[in-house]
Amino acid sequence: MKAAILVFPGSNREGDVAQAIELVTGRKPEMVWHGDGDFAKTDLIVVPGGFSYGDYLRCGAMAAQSPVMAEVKRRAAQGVPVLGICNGFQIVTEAGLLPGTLIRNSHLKFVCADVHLKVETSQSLFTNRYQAGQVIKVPVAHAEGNYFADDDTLKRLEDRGQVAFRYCAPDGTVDGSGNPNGSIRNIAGVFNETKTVMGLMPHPENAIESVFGGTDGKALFEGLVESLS
Amino acid sequence: MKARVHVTLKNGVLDPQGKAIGHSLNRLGFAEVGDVRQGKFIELEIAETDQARARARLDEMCRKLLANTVIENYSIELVG
Amino acid sequence: MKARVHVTLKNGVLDPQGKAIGHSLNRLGFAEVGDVRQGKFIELEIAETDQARARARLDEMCRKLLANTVIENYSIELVG
Amino acid sequence: MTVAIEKNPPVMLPNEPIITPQIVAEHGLAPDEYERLLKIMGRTPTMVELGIFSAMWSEHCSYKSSKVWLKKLPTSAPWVIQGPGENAGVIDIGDGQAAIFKMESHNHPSYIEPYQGAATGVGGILRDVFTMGARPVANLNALRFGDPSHPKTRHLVSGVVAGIGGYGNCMGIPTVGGETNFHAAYNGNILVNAMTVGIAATDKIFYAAAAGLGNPMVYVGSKTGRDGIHGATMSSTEFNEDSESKRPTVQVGDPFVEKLLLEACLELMATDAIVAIQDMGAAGLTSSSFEMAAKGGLGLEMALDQVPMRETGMNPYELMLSESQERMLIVLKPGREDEARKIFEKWELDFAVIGHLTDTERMVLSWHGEIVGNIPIPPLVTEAPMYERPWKLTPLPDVLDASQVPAPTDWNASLLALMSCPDLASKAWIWHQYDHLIMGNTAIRPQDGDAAVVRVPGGSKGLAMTSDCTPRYVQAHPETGGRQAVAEAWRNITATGARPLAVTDNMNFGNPTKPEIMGQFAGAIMGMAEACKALDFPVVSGNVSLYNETEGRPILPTPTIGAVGVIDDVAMAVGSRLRQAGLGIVLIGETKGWLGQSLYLREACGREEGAPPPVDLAAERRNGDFVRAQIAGRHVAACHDLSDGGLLVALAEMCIAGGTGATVALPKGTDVPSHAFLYGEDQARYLIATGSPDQMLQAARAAGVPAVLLGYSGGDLLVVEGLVALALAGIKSVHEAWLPAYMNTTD
Ligand SMILES: Nc1ncnc2c1ncn2[C@@H]1O[C@H](COP(=O)(O)OP(=O)(O)O)[C@@H](O)[C@H]1O
Ligand SMILES: [Mg+2]
Repeated sequence: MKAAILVFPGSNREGDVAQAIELVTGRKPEMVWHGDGDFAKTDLIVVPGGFSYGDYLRCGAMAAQSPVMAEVKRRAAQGVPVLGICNGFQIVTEAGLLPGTLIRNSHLKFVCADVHLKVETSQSLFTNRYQAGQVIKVPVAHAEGNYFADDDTLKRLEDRGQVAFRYCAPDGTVDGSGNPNGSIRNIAGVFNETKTVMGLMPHPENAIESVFGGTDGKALFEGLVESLS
Repeated sequence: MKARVHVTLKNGVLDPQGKAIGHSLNRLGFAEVGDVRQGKFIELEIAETDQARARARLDEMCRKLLANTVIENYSIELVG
Repeated sequence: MKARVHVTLKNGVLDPQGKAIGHSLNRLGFAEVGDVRQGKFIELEIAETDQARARARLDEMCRKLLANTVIENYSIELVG
Repeated sequence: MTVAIEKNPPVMLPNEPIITPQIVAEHGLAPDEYERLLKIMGRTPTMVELGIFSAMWSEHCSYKSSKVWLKKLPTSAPWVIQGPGENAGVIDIGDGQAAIFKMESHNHPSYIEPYQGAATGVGGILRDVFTMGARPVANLNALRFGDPSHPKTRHLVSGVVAGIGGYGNCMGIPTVGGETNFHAAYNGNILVNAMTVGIAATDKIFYAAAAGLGNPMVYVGSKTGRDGIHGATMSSTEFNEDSESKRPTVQVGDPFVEKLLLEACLELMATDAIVAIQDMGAAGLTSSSFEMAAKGGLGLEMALDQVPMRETGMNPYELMLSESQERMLIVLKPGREDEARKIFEKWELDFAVIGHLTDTERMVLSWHGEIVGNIPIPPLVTEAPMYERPWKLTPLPDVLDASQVPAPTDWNASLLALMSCPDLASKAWIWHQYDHLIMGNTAIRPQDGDAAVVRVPGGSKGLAMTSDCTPRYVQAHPETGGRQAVAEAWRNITATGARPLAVTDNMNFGNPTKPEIMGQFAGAIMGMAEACKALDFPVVSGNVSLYNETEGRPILPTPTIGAVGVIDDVAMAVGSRLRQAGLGIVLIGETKGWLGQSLYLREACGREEGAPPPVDLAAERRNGDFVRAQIAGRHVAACHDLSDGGLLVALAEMCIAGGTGATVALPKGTDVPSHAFLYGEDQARYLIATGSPDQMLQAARAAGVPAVLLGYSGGDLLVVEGLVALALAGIKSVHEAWLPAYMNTTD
């Protein structure tokens, strides 16, 4: 699997996701600078976490307007898979590739902690190595990860199975106790209609090695390798 | 000239900051405070003398960057 | 009644947000944009009918919570 | 000293005030210091020159009260590459890699504006580390706040924590540890000490000493504004017309720009274009330019009109003294300007050639072609005031015998009260606001061990790091307190299995012109020096913050110790979480039941008295070396050093962190009263959970290390036979509830 990771001024988890992809695939992903309107053909585009443009104005807003995102939109339309993590999720929604938006955490504070996620479906490129209903543990680290969409959008998302992950308690119960940021319906990650674009706030790339917080994020990358090689 | 842009959340969109401010004010003893909404206020210097053109450009800036029209409204004011 | 509060950075205080917005607008082709400053805009519902009293209370709210007077100025507007 | 003949005396700027005694005083220069200045200059200085002397001779830049004492600290060891004197200390951690680290205070700014004060504190210490060529890999923060009931405390906690998180999180550097205390002595003067640890290749370390006649001096980063111009505020407003916008302001940090600056500097450092580099910290352009020139034994000519400016109407005085953030000064090799400029432009940062090196040993400043300042550099540095201030040592208080301290009437209640007191309650509310996981290298997270452990990128090695000080001990007896702070830091590193290597310090004290305060400083240094020597734990960097007083009331003397150690295989590091039933709980070290200055005495009895626990450095070393060897031998499942709150608190922390209970009993035959045994704060002790307790006791006996088996892990209760029986869930809930509950209330 050939992966490209976008780098914006202020990105800061690009190294984490590169390390994860390299560990799983044995292959170094290509790092693509935001100003590059074109980049080599790739099987997967990753928009990584961080504080692109300082997260000023609105998270992801300025990065979404960069030349490289125009190219990402073109490729996404052709079906090239796009994975947006954390700030990447914010950028991808600002760019209109995913529905909804991410607003300030309901408690207004930055939160870095392990959370539990319920996998909503295994029917996607990104989640095929998980089982539907499986509970995994991965960290979050954000101040603006509170997923919000209007009722119509939510209904569409739910009807079409576009919710990828929900925050839950360790036993899988989806309720307020496991929700770290106030996300509506505990939504932690969503797909586009064709499930070729996925965005999520948690960091599977920081759950790859047992000494450093567990391995529950590994299957996401393994699933991608399986689908895309 | 100078322009002022207000960006506010649309009705029905959750406003965690506004809610928290309202809450805090109530707890600080400002019981008279009801609903609170927080928006942004952006002041820009613009090298443009034509009012109509300035307004059109600002409108474009708002749609492209300053506001997220999925959840936000904006209004433009030209000064001086 | 309704009140509107504007909170803006004092002169001379660095405004990283404003700077980044200005930069971005320039990059997006809005070359006419010069200095940009970002502030907050807060709308409050207040259960108070007396204008003077409302203003005094709002002033207190600003000093206590809404503005950081070390680096920010505020202005109060009463509507309706 | 002879005054060199000045070829180019500076001109006065229009509206520049005449220097009066009042203006001199406003610049914080004592009359005799001004005399010294006149002698060096051989004439009356211009305003910008006065400002420069004032900044360079300030306590902060000159260390004039502390220097004589700091010299007493040991600073060398075979693994020390660079001791104090550079931007940060550098130690060799093997495999061609170096750890670069330092701690710095931002106390006063954080009290005025907690968010920005703390944020820019983090920004400053990060620059100190990456200016030497290191990529920062971890941050720590040591915080002291006033009494929780003081009306300002909550606001300060909230702003400081948000500011530290706001800056570090955006930079993408994990904040992995720290400490947080509350005491009324900090009501009017909080302490915010920030530490950064970075990694560099040993052959790619950058220093500040300028070299090469004619080489260009380059300014990079953010533009200069009127941020944080202090001291001379009043007088400076007089020499410019629009006074409203001239008001000196709080420094505001822009972590986004700092992130770009970090990447741009590291990119430039990967080439060989840099001769010297120095960040602009306190006293901005003044201290950075003087330090670079002085260290290189050269002169410097700078055209101040070339400095990138954020505001209109700025003058040379403001440019030299501004403390705008996110700026660096670089001496480039000749002809490399374009290459460097390209890199900084790519990162959308300012880049300007503002001067060049000369052989005059003078700092010549020009403004639109006219000379406005001309200062001989060596005397400004070597003739800087240096004080041997009178000092009076704090006498050792009487030892408080356990018999003078009542035992708890309700043991369960006493433990719950301690576990939920402000100093011992969980600080999770704080560190959850810090990204402690970014970079994917955090092996031991906050609260999971005595020190944080972070993998060194590119291998399996780990760095252990911690910050420690027990100010109430230092207050009671500075020598003991200084010794203890170093010993606890060493112990905390040891408890993870790592080898403690070196120390950075942050000396926070009151007004040094008072002999008692100077005595505290002297005493703490003597204690630290002794401990550092005995433990082979040199000091490689540090920072001094004096005058921490409000209305004559000083803070508790707080020599914060930041320490770094190394472990060869990060997977071998152990934490303090008790996660398994059936493990033996072994107490290492001797327990005499020392209750003087203990938290039990303060929290349960409302008394702050007695001598602090003595520190036996030979025992520290022996016990610590034993513990480290046991960890290396894979005999240790969990380990926790005993400090605040003593044995019972440490055990409770291990249990609730790991979710496993324990049942223990006091050793048979001990003549130490139960409350002194369980709550005493004797030093050089550890609790270890091990699957092979008998073997460990045997090994301890052979090594001459006191060790005793107290009981076993298991169940979901914490039981001390005959005294305590508590559900872990109950301890955990009070331990975790205090800080969030406190932060969620309003007065
Ligand atoms: N301000 C802070 N920032 C980050 N971590 C903190 C902070 N304050 C406390 N902690 C963490 O909480 C835990 C308990 O702190 P402390 O009681 O000082 O530990 P110890 O007694 O082992 O030195 C440690 O892991 C420490 O790193
Ligand atoms: Mg400690």
